[in-house]
Amino acid sequence: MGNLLGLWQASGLYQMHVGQFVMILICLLLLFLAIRKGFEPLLLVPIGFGGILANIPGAGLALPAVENALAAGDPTVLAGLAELLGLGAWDSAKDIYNAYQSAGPAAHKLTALYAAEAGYHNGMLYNFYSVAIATGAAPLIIFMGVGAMTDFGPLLANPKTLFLGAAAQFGIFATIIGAVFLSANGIMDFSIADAAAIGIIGGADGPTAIYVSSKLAPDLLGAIAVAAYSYMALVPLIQPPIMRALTSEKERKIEMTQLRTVGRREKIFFPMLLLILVALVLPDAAPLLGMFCFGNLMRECGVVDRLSETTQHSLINITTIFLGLSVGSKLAADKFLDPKTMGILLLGIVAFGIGTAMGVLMAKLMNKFSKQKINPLIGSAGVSAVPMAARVSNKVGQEANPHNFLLMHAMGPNVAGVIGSAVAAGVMISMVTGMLQ
Amino acid sequence: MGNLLGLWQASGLYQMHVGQFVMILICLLLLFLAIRKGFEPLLLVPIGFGGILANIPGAGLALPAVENALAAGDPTVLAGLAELLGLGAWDSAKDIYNAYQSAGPAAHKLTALYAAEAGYHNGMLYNFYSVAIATGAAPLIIFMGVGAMTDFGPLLANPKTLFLGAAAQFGIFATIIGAVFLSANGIMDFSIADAAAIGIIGGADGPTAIYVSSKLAPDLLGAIAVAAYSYMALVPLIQPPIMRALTSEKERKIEMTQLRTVGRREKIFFPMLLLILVALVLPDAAPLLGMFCFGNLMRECGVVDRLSETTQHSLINITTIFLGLSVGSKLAADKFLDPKTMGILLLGIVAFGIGTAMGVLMAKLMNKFSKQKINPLIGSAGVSAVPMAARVSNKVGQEANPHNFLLMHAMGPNVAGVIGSAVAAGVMISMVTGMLQ
Amino acid sequence: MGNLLGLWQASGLYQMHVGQFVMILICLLLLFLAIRKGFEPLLLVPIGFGGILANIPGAGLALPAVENALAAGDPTVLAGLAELLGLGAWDSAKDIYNAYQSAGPAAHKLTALYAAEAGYHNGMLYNFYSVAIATGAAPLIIFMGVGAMTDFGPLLANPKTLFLGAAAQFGIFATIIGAVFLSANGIMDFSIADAAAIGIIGGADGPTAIYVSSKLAPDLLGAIAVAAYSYMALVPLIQPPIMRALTSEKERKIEMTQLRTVGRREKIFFPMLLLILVALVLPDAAPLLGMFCFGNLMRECGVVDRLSETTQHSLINITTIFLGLSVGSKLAADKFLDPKTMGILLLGIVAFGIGTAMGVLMAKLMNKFSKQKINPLIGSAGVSAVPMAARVSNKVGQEANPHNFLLMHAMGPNVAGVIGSAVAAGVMISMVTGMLQ
Amino acid sequence: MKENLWQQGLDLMLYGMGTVFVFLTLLVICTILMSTLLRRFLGEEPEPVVARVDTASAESVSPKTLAVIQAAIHAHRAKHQK
Amino acid sequence: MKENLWQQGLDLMLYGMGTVFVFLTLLVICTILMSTLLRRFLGEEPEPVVARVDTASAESVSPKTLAVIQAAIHAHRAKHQK
Amino acid sequence: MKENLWQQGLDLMLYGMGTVFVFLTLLVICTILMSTLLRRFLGEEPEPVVARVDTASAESVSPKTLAVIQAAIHAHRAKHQK
Ligand code: NA
Ligand code: NA
Ligand code: NA
Repeated sequence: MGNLLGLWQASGLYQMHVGQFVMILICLLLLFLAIRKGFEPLLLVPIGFGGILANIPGAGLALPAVENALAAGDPTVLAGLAELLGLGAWDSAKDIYNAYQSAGPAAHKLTALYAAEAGYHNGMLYNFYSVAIATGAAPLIIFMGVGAMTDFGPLLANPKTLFLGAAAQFGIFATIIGAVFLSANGIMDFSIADAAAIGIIGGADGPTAIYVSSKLAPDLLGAIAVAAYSYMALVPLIQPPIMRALTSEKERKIEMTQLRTVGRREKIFFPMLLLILVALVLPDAAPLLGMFCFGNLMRECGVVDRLSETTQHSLINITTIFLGLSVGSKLAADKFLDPKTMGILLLGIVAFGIGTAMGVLMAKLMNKFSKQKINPLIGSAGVSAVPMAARVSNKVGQEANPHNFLLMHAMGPNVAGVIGSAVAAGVMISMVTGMLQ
Repeated sequence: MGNLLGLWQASGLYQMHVGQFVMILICLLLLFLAIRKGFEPLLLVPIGFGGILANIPGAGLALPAVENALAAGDPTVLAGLAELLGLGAWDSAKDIYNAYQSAGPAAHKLTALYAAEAGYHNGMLYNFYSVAIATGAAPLIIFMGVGAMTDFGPLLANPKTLFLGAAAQFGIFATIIGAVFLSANGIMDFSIADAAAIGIIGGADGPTAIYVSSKLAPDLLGAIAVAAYSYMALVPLIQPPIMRALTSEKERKIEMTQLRTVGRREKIFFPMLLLILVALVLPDAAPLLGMFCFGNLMRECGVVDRLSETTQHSLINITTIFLGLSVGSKLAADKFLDPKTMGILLLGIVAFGIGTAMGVLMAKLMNKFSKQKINPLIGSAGVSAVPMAARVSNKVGQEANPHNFLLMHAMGPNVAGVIGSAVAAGVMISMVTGMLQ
Repeated sequence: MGNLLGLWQASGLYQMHVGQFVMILICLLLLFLAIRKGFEPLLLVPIGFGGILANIPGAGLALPAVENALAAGDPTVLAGLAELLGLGAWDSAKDIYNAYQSAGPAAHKLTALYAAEAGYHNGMLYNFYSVAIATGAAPLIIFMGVGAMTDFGPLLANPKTLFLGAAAQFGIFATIIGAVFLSANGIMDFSIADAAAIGIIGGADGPTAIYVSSKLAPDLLGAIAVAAYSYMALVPLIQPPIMRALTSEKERKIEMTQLRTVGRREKIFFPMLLLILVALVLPDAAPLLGMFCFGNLMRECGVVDRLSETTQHSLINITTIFLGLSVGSKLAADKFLDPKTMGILLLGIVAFGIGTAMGVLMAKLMNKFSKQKINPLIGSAGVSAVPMAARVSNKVGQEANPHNFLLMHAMGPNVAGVIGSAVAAGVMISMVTGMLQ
Repeated sequence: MKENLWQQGLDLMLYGMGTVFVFLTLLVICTILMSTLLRRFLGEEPEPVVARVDTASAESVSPKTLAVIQAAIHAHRAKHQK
Repeated sequence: MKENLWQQGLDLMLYGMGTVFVFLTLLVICTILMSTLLRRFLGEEPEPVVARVDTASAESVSPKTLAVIQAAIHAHRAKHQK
Repeated sequence: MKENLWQQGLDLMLYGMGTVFVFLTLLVICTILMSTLLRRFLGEEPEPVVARVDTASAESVSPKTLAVIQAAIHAHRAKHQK
């Protein structure tokens, strides 16, 4: 009888909190959007699935051993953990949980050892997160893969489009101010690190967003990644109205001359040049841009095709699977179902909008000073969201002028946007770390 | 001269124990069976080779740094380790070894640091084991790959065959009772955790068996994995006599109507449904079945084919190599050459037999209550051993009736058996962990 | 204003040391050689790129958290580290650095925890190095891949060529004496471990060289790997003059009879035989030769083609990328720009020369005792440098006699050289470890 | 202790086997329900498998393979037309 | 504290956006310089892309694929000649 | 200390080179023995390599590749027959 009761008490239905139920529904929605609507499925399928796993009641897949011990609630173990965290033995599990959250690496190590001694284990997704994201490895490897898949030809044919990629990053920084505003007015409670991590959604670049939030605001990582990928998928809905509002019919009709062909040597030298510039000017962006340039050099140099091939296929695919599941581990109810998430989603879409607008406006500004006119519609591609944003530029362009083929022209600012947000990420991590110390 | 003597004393011949010699012969036999007889070569080639490596005298490839230090026998180091393990400095290496084996994670960490300080290292296979199996990662990744390779079509076309997969799991639980019997009568010395781990051999599913025994009885893992894979390879010998004994000629001749085609949507919804059921009813099975469903969803959803492709090829192959070598590390003589291994091999084959019988009998029982008759020969496929057991059903069926094509019908219970043993694994890990605490 | 100054002080130009600048130039040279001149590009592209990353001023990508904390120079943190390392709080960062370098694993663990507590992180490349090389995993996996790519057919058709592979390893040991000579005369300051690690360059085998130096002289790993791969690329320049000088025109014209075809069974048994011999005679070579034989068995046994395929492609490519970047992390200026590097480069080329010469001379010696004459030009292939050295033998042979096809004949000593240097590596690691304890 | 082991073993068997059956029975019911609902409300899918395979193969055959095949076809045609 | 947050946010925006623009401006200058120098001193490359693709495809199609294709061609020819 | 280094170096050379030679000599002997025994007791293998390649290629060419090739052949035949 005791066993039957035990089984029922061990069942998910008995243990489920409302939050977990809601999160499972949200994750099912993500899977629906990914599978039926094609919302960035390569990431959102693993993220959504990981999110469901993270919210299975009683399984603790996304929790470290210490939190699993707290959930089990054995009084002796609780007392032991409380002591290690400098609390009294009579403190509640909630207090111990809070103390654990705010403790440093040393206390984490000690309590983890104690929990292991008591027979508790890290959940599977927690382990994946520790290896893939907490070390920074997975986003960097993805970035290397993206580098190996990127053709800088259009950018090299028209380097001025880098300015469009720069301007569109204003979405990032405007969003930081937005987060500060919400916080200063007591609507939300974002720290400066939170604000910076939220801002990076405006970079419209998944691995960059995950990398930055894993460094600055790991608790918000789930919401930030979901926002970033969802809005990237929504680019065809978000951008066109803004693009049309800011341009005249005549501007949208501007035809651009065909791009010159770019030699192989230029393509080999470019990642080296970018790396050297990073080394000289901006060491803080070295991990992201370094891996990006490395991937691109493998692609272009022509002598390591087998490495480049593997980077673009097996390696990036394997990493994507574990990155996605690990991000999913941050969709646990107690972290995601927070008013902050609403703020993040709201600020994220504002960031996309502002980035789009600034890209278009910068293109119009450049047209004031340059003889060779550029179609301002390619400015919106500066937010990144490769290659979706470039396709949107092309589509809106063809609506105005069916003979207008903007796709290749828009690829320039599109990849420039990747560089731009990686630069922004480097600056922000460095500045925020400095502010916190 | 001292050096020549040293070289001779460093040679394998000088250091070899009889046990190591015997284990090397056993591993060569495994390799022979795998290569010449086709016994599950994908696993048994790495396992057999890893087993030889683990038994190379003096190399300590399968040992942690502490055991390598014990084997080296430096008195100062021994004394230091003894002190850390709470023994007196005059205790023998054997005593220290035993104390180390029964010590908890904290003592392991401390002694490992001490051994590292003294210049000893973990063996290569020990490192592989720590990363691949002790974390649970490799079996789970393999399970994800198996999910990505599984077509649930036949099961969806005839869901009742799930009952066959359920019945065949009785082999698992009957074996537990068998192990308890041996232990209660003093013939062997199995704990309840050992018994559960041995029982899982009856699940006829390699990664599940490895996962369960890594959690419940790591010392028996080598024998359990070898038994599981060997008997899976022997399914064409083990099953037919039992199948024939339990069925009449008439029953074996039953022809089954062709399966209906199963739509893509059903195939997408099924892994989700299974996952939700696991979440609601059986959180303990979440790691295994979660990864299985994730793999299957990637396969069926149609929007992440590149991830599914990699999961089915590079990722599962890489994982298989390291899983196999890691299992091999548990074939070290002192662990494998134990009376328990004989018990495990004996109980394992009993488990296969009982599982087969129960599957067939369940099919006969279902025929009593259902108008649409099923050929009881497909019941034996419920043990798993995908796809061998289904092929055996087909072959025995064709012997009785050459027009009988049971293969697709047998695939239903076959994959049901995988789900069934994963469920059993979840229940057992949870219950046994509860019993031990 | 303070922020602008901060940004300038954070820039690479402000922080760059001359050494880092020089190292970046050297790495650019390596990339040039790899890309334009085809110098072992699969390794030298990642190594060169990793080297640039390691020398980006202020980024600390190749440094552990403790060294990053030292570089930051916060007085409180310095005092804390000094105390943990047994120094006074007033010791300089330089003193603390030196104490850290010479401290053992326990002190490293403690200080790492302290640095993490203070908010410092390991650099990306440092993490790659820890996982890929410090554990020994990456070179061993590469060796497994090389095994899976090696055809022992030519060696089996003419086993005597193993002697050529043995003789060419004299380059290794002569170089050790060279290093001892430089050290004994005060020209350099090499320990016996350094000397052994430098000697292994003469093995002309990249993963073996990296494996040995990671065990015996991690600080020299960068220079040793660069030397090994560069000289392997230079084999077509280094070897021919030596080969011509030591052979007469008549000897170079010797035609060799076509090799007999080697059956599949012999190819399956050979890796097993080699493994058994290693187990009985030379346990110290077990990791390297074990993985090599495992790869080769997977290739030849014919029943695990999918594992062999993955080993030869995805797995070895992924490992190569991280191995290369990790080696690059050892090209940090303070380790590479050392008089020792000059010594290593000098000794390395001597090692190649002596190995070449001994291979040729051994072939001539064998001709004195054997009826079936061998062309001494294939002796030079005994240094390894697969398949470059075998091609050089063929080319020099055809210069003397256009009807002379030595390629397949030279493949025998070529792969024998791989086995020979792995044996030498095993002996040296074991002996040197014994000498140091 | 020995009785304890028997007790534990029997517990494992009863509750374990019970859970397996209950879970798979639930799964049978839910699966039939799911299939019925899907087929009733969303209609039949005409030959979904074939459509799927086509997409997949078109997608995952690399341009290089296609190029080689085309080259082979051309080469063959050229030879053939001689 | 709140003023502090405003201050930090504005700092981030100004110096962050500034760095992005300065860095990308530098990159534009250096890229144009690089392209000019490369084209002036090393000359134009005639159709480098095409050449590249050929090498790549020839390199990475496995002998097995080629064998299968040849087999297919042979089979086809055999059938065709009947 | 310096004499010690010389001693260590010479030791390494003598015992190291010795081991390499002894080991490879053993390997030569065992290999010849193995080949002889295999060929005597198990007989010659007729053209084992060719057989091997066939199996391998048949095994590892994916159904998709085959499908594409067949499609190509069909397409070619269709064109050709016009
Ligand atoms: Na961006
Ligand atoms: Na099963
Ligand atoms: Na060698």
